[in-house]
Amino acid sequence: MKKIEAIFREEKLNDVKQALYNIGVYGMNVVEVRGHGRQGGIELIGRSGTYKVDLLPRIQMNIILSDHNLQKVIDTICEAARTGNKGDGIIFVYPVEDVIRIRTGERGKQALSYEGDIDTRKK
Amino acid sequence: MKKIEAIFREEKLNDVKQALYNIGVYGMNVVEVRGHGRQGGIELIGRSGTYKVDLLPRIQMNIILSDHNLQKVIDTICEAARTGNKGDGIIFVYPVEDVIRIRTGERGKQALSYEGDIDTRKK
Amino acid sequence: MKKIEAIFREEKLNDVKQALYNIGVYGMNVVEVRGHGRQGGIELIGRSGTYKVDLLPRIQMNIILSDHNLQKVIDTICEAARTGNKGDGIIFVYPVEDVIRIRTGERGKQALSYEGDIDTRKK
Amino acid sequence: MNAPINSGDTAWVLISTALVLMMTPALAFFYGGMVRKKNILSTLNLSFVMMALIGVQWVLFGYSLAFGKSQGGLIGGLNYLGFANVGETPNTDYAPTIPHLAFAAYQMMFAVITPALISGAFVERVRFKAYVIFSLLWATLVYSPVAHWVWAVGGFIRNLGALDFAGGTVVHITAGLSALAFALAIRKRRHFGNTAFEPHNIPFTVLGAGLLWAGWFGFNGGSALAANGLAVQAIVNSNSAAAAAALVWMLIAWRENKPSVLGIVTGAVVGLVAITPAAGFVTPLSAMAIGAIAAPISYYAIKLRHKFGLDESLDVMACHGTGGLWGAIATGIFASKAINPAGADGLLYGNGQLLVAQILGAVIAGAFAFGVTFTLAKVLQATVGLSVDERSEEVGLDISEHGERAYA
Amino acid sequence: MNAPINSGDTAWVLISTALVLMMTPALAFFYGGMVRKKNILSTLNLSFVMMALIGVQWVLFGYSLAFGKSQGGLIGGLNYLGFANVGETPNTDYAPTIPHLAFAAYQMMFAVITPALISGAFVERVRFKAYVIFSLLWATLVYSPVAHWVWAVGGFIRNLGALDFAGGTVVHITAGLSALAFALAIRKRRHFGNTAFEPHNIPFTVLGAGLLWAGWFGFNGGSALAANGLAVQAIVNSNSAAAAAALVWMLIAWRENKPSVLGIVTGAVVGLVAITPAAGFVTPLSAMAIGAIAAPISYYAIKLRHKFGLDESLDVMACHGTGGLWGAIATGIFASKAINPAGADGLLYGNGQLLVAQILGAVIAGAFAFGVTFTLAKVLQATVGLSVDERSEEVGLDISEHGERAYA
Amino acid sequence: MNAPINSGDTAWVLISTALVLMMTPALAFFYGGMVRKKNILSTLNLSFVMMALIGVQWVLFGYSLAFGKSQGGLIGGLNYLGFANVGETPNTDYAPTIPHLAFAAYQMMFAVITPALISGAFVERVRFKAYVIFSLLWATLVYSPVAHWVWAVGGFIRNLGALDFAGGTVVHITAGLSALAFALAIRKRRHFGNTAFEPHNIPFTVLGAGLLWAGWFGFNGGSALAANGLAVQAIVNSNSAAAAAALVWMLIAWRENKPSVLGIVTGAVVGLVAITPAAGFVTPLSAMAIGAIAAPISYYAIKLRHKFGLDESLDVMACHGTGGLWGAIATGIFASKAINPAGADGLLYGNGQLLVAQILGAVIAGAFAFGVTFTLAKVLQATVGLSVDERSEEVGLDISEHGERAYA
Ligand SMILES: Nc1ncnc2c1ncn2[C@@H]1O[C@H](COP(=O)(O)OP(=O)(O)O)[C@@H](O)[C@H]1O
Ligand SMILES: Nc1ncnc2c1ncn2[C@@H]1O[C@H](COP(=O)(O)OP(=O)(O)O)[C@@H](O)[C@H]1O
Ligand SMILES: Nc1ncnc2c1ncn2[C@@H]1O[C@H](COP(=O)(O)OP(=O)(O)O)[C@@H](O)[C@H]1O
Repeated sequence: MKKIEAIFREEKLNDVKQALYNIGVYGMNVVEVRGHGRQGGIELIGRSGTYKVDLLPRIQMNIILSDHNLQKVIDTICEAARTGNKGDGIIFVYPVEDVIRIRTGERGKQALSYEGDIDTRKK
Repeated sequence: MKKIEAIFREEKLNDVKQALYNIGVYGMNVVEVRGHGRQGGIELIGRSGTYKVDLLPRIQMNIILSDHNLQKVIDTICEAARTGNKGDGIIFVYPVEDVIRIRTGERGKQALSYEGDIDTRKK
Repeated sequence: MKKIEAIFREEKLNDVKQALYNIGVYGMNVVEVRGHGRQGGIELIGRSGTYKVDLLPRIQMNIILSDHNLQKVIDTICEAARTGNKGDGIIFVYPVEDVIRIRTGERGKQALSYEGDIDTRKK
Repeated sequence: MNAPINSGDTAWVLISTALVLMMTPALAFFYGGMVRKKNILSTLNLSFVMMALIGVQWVLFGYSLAFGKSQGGLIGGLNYLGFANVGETPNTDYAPTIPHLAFAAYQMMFAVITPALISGAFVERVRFKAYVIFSLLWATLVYSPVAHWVWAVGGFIRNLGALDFAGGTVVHITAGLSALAFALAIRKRRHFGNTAFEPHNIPFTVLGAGLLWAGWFGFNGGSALAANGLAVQAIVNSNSAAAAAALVWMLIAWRENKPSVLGIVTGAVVGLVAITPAAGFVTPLSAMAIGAIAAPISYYAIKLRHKFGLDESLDVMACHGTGGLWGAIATGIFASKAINPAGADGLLYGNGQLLVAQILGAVIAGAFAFGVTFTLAKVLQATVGLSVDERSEEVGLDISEHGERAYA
Repeated sequence: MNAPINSGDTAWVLISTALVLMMTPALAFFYGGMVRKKNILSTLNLSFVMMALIGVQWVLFGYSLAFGKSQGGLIGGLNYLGFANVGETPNTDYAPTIPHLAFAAYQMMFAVITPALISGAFVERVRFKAYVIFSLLWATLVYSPVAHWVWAVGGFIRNLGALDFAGGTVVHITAGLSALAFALAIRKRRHFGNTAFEPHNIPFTVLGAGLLWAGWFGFNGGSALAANGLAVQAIVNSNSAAAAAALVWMLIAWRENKPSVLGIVTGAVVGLVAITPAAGFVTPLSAMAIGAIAAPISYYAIKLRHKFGLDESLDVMACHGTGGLWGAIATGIFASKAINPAGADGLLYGNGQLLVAQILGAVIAGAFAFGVTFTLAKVLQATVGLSVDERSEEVGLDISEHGERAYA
Repeated sequence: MNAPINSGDTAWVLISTALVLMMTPALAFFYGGMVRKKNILSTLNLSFVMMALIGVQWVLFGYSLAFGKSQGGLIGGLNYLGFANVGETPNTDYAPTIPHLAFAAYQMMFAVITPALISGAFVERVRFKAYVIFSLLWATLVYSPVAHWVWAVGGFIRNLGALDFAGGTVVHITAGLSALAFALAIRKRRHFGNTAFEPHNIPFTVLGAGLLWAGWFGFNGGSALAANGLAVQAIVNSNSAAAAAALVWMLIAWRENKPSVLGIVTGAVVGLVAITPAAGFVTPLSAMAIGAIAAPISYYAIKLRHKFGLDESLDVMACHGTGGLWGAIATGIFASKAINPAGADGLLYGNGQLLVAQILGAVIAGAFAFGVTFTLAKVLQATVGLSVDERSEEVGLDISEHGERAYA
């Protein structure tokens, strides 16, 4: 099992979420972060004149998933989140050792299955 | 050392935190996330009629701890966070390579000890 | 590649960020968390008298970086974030399996390079 | 010989002017709470900037077009351009006991808030430039004429015998119908219909509603143009209608599901809208009935709008348009000469003619506002463009139109 | 022969009516800032909905029960049901220079805010349905009678010679004691005592306090029912007491620790509460003394409440109850006929009788409010249920009672 | 023989008093929105606490020093200490138709808001203790004297023939120059110049601006001290200047880049500042010109301040100082006896003398305020300390000075 941490533009949240639902990925959570990368910052307008801000709002989406779905999900996110301008963001992949459903006590891959999800569909 | 990422209902924060203190787990941090899983979403009431929201507020609690405390902490969280309804949440376990206390420079397990904590109590 | 998760005092964000820019570390993102550790909590003042809060605001800064920069970044953060009082925070290090730039599709170390960054400078 | 100025009446009209002025920022928050975080400044500004834009327009020529010497009942003359001849002496046609300037200033606040009301139709995607041009033209081509028709001596709707105490037709019907027209002309928001647009700060909406309620005492009470019994009537009626409408809205929602706070405060505003034309002509119990009936009308009008898949985003038509129409009709039913001898009796008091005049006036004003607005919107769409591009919309208007972030 | 209507007095009472109306949303924010995020809409609504509920109740029968023809000094008759006979002619018993309707409308705003004040006792867990029923009954069974006793011609507490300029007893003592009674009847919030309930938005509380302070000029100043010297006295006294109380509160807190902003604004409100009954009877320097003394009383009353482990959540008793009681007593001490010949001299001016009447009036009203409220609460507990279940409480009342989230 | 009290005038001055009181919390939010989250309560309080502190100071001696019997044109005597001799009878020197106490209360609100205005210069680092001492001394050593010079019978600037209708010099110039002086004395905020200090809640600033605009109708309109034509003039002029300034500010910003909402609302406030001294002396069209010219002056003054690297944090000098200076000069240019016979003609009407008096008055008041403030600040720096230590600043003043967090 892997964890995907995808960091992308706030305004892409709807598009990315929808693209993931479309391929049957339902388990996810998101948090608002502020980040800095190749895009240095942006100019905002004040009372008079501008000022520069270097930490920009981004969405971090976390998805824990089975190894075999990894590439497809990465591709899907990249496609949905890309604008082509600096600041589109970045995806990190981490190893996951275990998963436990609080409600059911399911563990491992079993815990990562959702009704009508990507794995069900394949069948 | 492991990292636990427990995602559960906002309203359970107090209960989970208290349960962890009770067994001597003091190091933790929490962040508010919005998630989607087996629980599809909820209906909210607008001016007139309802609308559906599919990202629901959850607490993500992060605990870095020694391997031997892992199971006990997972069990404690599961018990305190469970309501039995869809949406109770999920726990992820990750490997941790190192820990450094900023103030003291302690590293590794040493850095994860707290006064009166679960390990002290065992003795 | 590694992930650094540094948790420190809110008010140190500017100092830490600046210290990292100074050594050529540009890729990062931050999120506001609330944490509990050796520092038990703080007293706040209410209408009349005080009350105790045990989850304190902290910044969590996430940096994904190449292994060879790990120690330097840890040292830089420790120095910039330390006040010497309880509650200074803690740094966690995790393994990272992969990195993908959404915009360019770059992967791995390549994806972690920034104009004028720590690695360019070394040369 | 000049009529003498009455200090009590003047004090009342001045403070009413301040109250109605305050309604524009109040509206800004009422609307602003309902949009997404990335559009809050833009939405606040769509209201706020009207205080600037119409604040200038009204003095320069807006007032003259509305209340200048009537040109055949259709439009005011140019005799008050730049507030020329608008001085400390009363204008006995409208307010014989206060300075003419006080009347003009009080009326200004109505001209300011009306285009702001319309802005609810197209928040979160409108191009700011198009909005500035639109509202300037709208104030000139719709507001001033309709105000003339309904309120000015010689105005042709006034001459029909139609009553509009405080702007049910002039303000709310024109705003509602224009909102509808604009919404039909502008594209929907991205993801409209698929994704819920959750209000980002309902307390702001409650704050706005609270201030609107208080401000409405100036809106309706001040329309008596004197601190007299009629002003008191108008205030009591306004409060009664608001209270009844909020209660009924709450009960409808409760029966269906749960009573949302957003619904309760919307109900109050709808009640205030509906009583506006009638405020100085009916009894408190009639006012309660008017408010109580307004609630389901707007409640189901919102549902209908959703059904049609129309992105008239903050339901200006459902709240102000239908609320105003019902108010116009209700005035034709409940008005009583016992309350205001300068008014007329309604259907309930045996006179059906008023109702006919009310409907006629409302329909003419509404149709005119709809037509001009739709035309204006289409022309602007073809020229400067009505809405921002989709990427700017996704980023949010605060950043894309104003270069700002509301919260840090 | 009718007394003539004075336009200045009418203007003043009308604007005071608007100011006091605005105090209810102001209170909503004052309270709302102090609760947790998940209960903000619920808390705002507990105040806001009173504008709707009592806005209807007062017109239908509340006013008549309070100010109708006295039935043996205990309750008003039914002669003003539905505002019948409440018209543009003055009611010379109460306000000889303004329309009777203006007096009735002004009084309405007091009836609206009083049950809203009580809501601070049980926020974050009360069942909305129980609250609606409770407040309707409370307004009818407690507010109207006590208003009658204290203010109506023939009212038995008034006949005792007790003074209450603007509602120290009628509003604040009844609200405070009822809050205490309700808190004793309803269960505590989960985790109360173990976990801190941090205020989620103190700026909202500051906003509320700021608007309350301004609104209080209408509350106390308007109680002169004319734009005269007495109104000015009341305003100056109100401001002086608020200022002194806020300052003293700040100093106490500073000596103990640090001066919290929440404390400073609370001090201001407590000063305004304490001066309410005395506002039209004392000098500005006496007003300062009254405010200055009110601060420590409430400050330590809050501490005491914590000590007792009582979850009277927003300290209505400590702020309004004890503030009101002290105000009643202070009126008995500091009142001076030199300021208001229609009043009486207090202890300081050599007359001990007033103090006795003041205490008697306060105790009777407080005990009555306490008793009826406790009974009502217990009956509601046994029937519809006073509080939501614990799970709903943890989820938050915004979601569980209204199906809404305040912020997105 | 006493002049009779006019109820309409009294009502107007009382409600203006409430409006100006409300401006202090409005200012709190105007400023509070622009600071960082960790300093919001501190910033709100810097304004709010003036209602407490100066509310007491003014009654005890502030008013007497300002409007007591003139001691050689320099300062008022002690005849009004503790509001002695300030009663219900009019003070015919200033306001012959309202109770003297109403005049004193109305004036109080100006004394309250002026030090609050200054606080914008040193938010986010000032030591609260130093601020309390400073503002008490400032009110006594700067505000009361300057108010005396400009407004009191016998005041030496008044005797120069300088006009200041509603406080352009007394309030805005003194506040602006004092802000400048204080900013030169106190250290900058940490990271100033390197890091952007993003406003944390611009909607709060918009809310503040909206309430300030409405409140200014009391500020300028109330300064007529009667509900007459002059009050109306002042209100129309205020609105016209605010509207024009906001529009022009928007256009300048738009040409440069994008029109920020923060800029638009700042423009409105600057327009209101600039018209303040002239409000009762000029025509609406002149008022528009005054506002329109004020916008670029302040706009570029802010840029200049940034260039100098001066941490006068919220631009009190650029907005109130230069706005006030321009207003004083503009009064010397645009004033017309046709509008106010009690005034004088300005340059445009062929009289150059007024302009000289205006400049003289402004310069004297400004220099005095600057000098005293700088001295006070330096003395406080050497004794209690002007600013908190850097660690406390980084933690934020809410926690370090008040032990609170605004949001949870
Ligand atoms: N090395 C990194 N560690 C952590 N987060 C990063 C890193 N690099 C980039 N990010 C995150 O990704 C976001 C976008 O990165 P950026 O380099 O600006 O995009 P792009 O690759 O399109 O130029 C940043 O704002 C930050 O949140
Ligand atoms: N695969 C996943 N990756 C990341 N977060 C997840 C995943 N699955 C669930 N979550 C998180 O857990 C929360 C609860 O999950 P859900 O499936 O609704 O609970 P339950 O198992 O009780 O039905 C979600 O809202 C989301 O935040
Ligand atoms: N075991 C842990 N797991 C997760 N987060 C932790 C852990 N220990 C500490 N933290 C985080 O670090 C912050 C500072 O820790 P604390 O122990 O108070 O600092 P110090 O080491 O200076 O005493 C905490 O508020 C919390 O956010």
